[in-house]
Amino acid sequence: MAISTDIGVWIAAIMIIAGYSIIIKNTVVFKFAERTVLGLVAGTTAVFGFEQIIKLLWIPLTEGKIVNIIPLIIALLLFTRLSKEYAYLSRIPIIVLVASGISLGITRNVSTIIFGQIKGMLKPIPTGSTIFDIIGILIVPVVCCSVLLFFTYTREHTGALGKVSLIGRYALMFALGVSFGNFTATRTNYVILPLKRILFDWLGLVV
Amino acid sequence: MSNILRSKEFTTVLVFILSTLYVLHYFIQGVEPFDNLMLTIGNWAIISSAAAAGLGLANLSIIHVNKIRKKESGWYWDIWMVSVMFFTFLLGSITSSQSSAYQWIYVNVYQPLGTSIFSLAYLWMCSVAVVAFRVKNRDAAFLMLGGLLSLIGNIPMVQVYTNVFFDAKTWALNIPVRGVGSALRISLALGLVLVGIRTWLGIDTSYVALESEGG
Amino acid sequence: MITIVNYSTMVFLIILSTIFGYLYWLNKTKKIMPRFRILPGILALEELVGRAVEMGRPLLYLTGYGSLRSDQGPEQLGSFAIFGETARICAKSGAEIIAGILNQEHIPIITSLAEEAYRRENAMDSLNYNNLIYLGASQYSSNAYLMVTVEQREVVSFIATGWYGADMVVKGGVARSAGCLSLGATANPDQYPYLVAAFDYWLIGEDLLSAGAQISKDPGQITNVWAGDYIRFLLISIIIIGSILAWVGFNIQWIFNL
Amino acid sequence: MGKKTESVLRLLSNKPFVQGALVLALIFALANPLGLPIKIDPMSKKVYDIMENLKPNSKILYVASAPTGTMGDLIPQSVPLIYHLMRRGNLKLFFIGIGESADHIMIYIDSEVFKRIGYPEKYGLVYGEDWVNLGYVAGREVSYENFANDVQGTILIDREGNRVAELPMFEDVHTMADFDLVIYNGEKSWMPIQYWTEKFHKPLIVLTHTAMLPIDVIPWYTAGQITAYLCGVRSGADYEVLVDRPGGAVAALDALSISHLFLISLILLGNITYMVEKIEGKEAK
Repeated sequence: MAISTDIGVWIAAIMIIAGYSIIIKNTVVFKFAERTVLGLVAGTTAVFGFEQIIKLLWIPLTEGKIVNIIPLIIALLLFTRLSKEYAYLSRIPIIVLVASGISLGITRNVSTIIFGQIKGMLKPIPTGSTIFDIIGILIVPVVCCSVLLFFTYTREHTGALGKVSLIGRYALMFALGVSFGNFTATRTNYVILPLKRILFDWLGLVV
Repeated sequence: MSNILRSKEFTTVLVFILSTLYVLHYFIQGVEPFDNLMLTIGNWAIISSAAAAGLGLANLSIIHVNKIRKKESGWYWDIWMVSVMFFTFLLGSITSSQSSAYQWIYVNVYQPLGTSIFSLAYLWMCSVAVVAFRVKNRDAAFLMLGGLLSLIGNIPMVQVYTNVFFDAKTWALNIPVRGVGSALRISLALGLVLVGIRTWLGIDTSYVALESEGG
Repeated sequence: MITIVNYSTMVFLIILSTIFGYLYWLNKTKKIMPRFRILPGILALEELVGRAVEMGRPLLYLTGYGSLRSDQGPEQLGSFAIFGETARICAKSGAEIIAGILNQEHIPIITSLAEEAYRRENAMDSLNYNNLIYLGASQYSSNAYLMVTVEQREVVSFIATGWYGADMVVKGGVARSAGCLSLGATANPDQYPYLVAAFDYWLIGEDLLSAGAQISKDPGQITNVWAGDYIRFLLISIIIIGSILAWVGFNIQWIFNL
Repeated sequence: MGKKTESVLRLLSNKPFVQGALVLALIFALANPLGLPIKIDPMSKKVYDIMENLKPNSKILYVASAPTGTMGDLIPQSVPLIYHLMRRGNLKLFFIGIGESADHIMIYIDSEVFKRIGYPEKYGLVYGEDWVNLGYVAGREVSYENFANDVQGTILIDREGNRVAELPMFEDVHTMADFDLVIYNGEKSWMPIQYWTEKFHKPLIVLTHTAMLPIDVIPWYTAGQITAYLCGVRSGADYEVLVDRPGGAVAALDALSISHLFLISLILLGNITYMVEKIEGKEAK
């Protein structure tokens, strides 16, 4: 077992231990981790944004694309939010952002998700499928419709609607349980990746 | 001029125009100038989002410099945070995010810290599961039934000896869970379309504070 | 050469807009308003703020980090509606609200909504701008901030609305283990299990999207959600009829591909 | 409530105990692998066969979209798969990153993949002719659409600073139609379907993680919009065996088993204690 001599591996191990120190207790070690990760995230996000502006706005502008003055102004208007008097001008970039988001929501959600999911259900029964398969094919639309009814707002869930949406509720709870358990498998690996860096990269454990 | 810009009408009309252009562009193809216009407007949105990162730097700097000036508790940690933030930003923007120095920080500081804190999600999930998976009522019973089925079904060790749980989990995923998953996505997509339409028509303006009404 | 495409989507949107227009007209002329199914999560806002006032400790509100220009954008609008209402209740009752902003695009929105809430309740001088803090657009920086702040500032009420990822369970678990009363609301289906398991009150998917309608009681928004219910019944009938037709050999999938 | 049941319930809701014990269980499993046999999943074999039967000089668009957090369950499959693509030696590989932390993604291709299996040059691939790292496409949905309609116009400059239009392998690559296969490693697989593969009728292989499989992959796979998929560490271990190069994924399988068994026992203990507590409560009444 040969402990690593690479300064980078040591610093990575210290960061991982600082991150996991919160499991035992909220100490000054985790306070260091919290402040560091907040600074890193804000800094790297700004680098990501800076490079996009250079690539999409500045380089074309310096190469003669004068129309890029408009997005430059729109982007600068965001900073009017820092002054109380001209804060209302920061609304314009927000409008540009919201308009692009909601129109995606209006169009793409219909074609890909609503139609895509329904098309996936309207399938003929494949030839040679067993009784068990057929029951399965029947269950999918029944469960889907009962859960859809569970999300109605302008009707109280009583009477027939109440009973069907109760099936929807239990199917929803069962599905949430399966999804909860299934996420466990994925999230175990979130922990395995840093632990492997400590055991194998840093401590040099050999198995 | 400032009264016009402050008014609700200006906001709702501008959102309406831009959204209409986007929606029309979804239905109309083959019009070269229209495609270029929408490519340009799309880039405005990307640039605005990118510039907002600068606003993030400003927000954090102003708040934490205030705390440092007033020597509020833990002010020295704020000095550390602000310096890490600006050091990373200057290093990345001057030497570019592909430079070896920036990558060194990403691989040896950012990624280990990020993945370890992020992986606490698994540990918290287990803490919550140990409490939540208690059969207190019928809802909790269904929740636990599904949870245990997929937990056992995902154990590689069990799959070596028997595939019963794995097949049961796969059936559950392909049939009931898929029915529920499709319903959740259809329902959510419909909700997003509805929010999009009422925001497009200016009925829902929750993304903006209409000071003009506030007086 | 101009070509019109995506007819199926166009027809769907025309049907939806027609129903919405008819219900809006019905409401305007005949004053018919549907009875909205009460969402417990919305009613809990008063309780959450009341607890903060009673115990003299702050309420921590995280507003979600969906990007406005992606399909998570509309989800964030529901989150902003709930935040505006919560800030207004805090301004009225004098509770201290800490707003954690998890996406830089939201900084102007959250700041303006907080200003409007406090101005509407004539409490501008008690608005603390240092409490409207950007926490970095990442799950781990906001998780780390939450774990430190909940203990350091002894937060007693915790609300997390908007788009979240795997960190939803961390936020609920940390708030619960710190003894907070908590409300979680997200429209990311993968996180529903943790919403149900880790939060005291929760709003799932469309509950979050229709929260704005229930809070504002604006006829336009309520009839919009009302129209959604009719479209839902239409989709259910398409699924049932379409499935039966498919089983007996008539494939109607083509109607979606026009 | 009896003394014993109360202390057990308090222990089970004690965060340091539950979380600390889980981490120790994982460390123990990683340090003492059981080396159990691996049964290859048919889907993993299907992906392997697709890769093995790709025509020479096929243009492969490898899209990395693994956020920093979920890398743990998304990298194990990409390492053996990229090794297989490079080992073939006669394919054109286009690497690109998209998504929230797109800029970090292209760094992990170096730090987590090439560091472990060697750079493409080791397999005789020439940069700019056989493989290229295009860096990231920022801007989410708007730019994904632009990329499909005008690959070179959207990317402009690759990660090494070259003008993309001047690279030899881009001579006949202008739109999504010019690619032969898209491999997508990340969450939200509806995105490549919606903006790329459905519109241009391209085969799509998805590398997802266990949690996203039922909601994010199965609906599109059964609808025929995903050709095949690899899911989580388990498929990663399958693929490592298929390409005859055991590595990180095989080691992680045992840790997965032990941690799951430990969690299930805590849940069952919690339920038993809860039942005993209810019975004691009734008796006390």
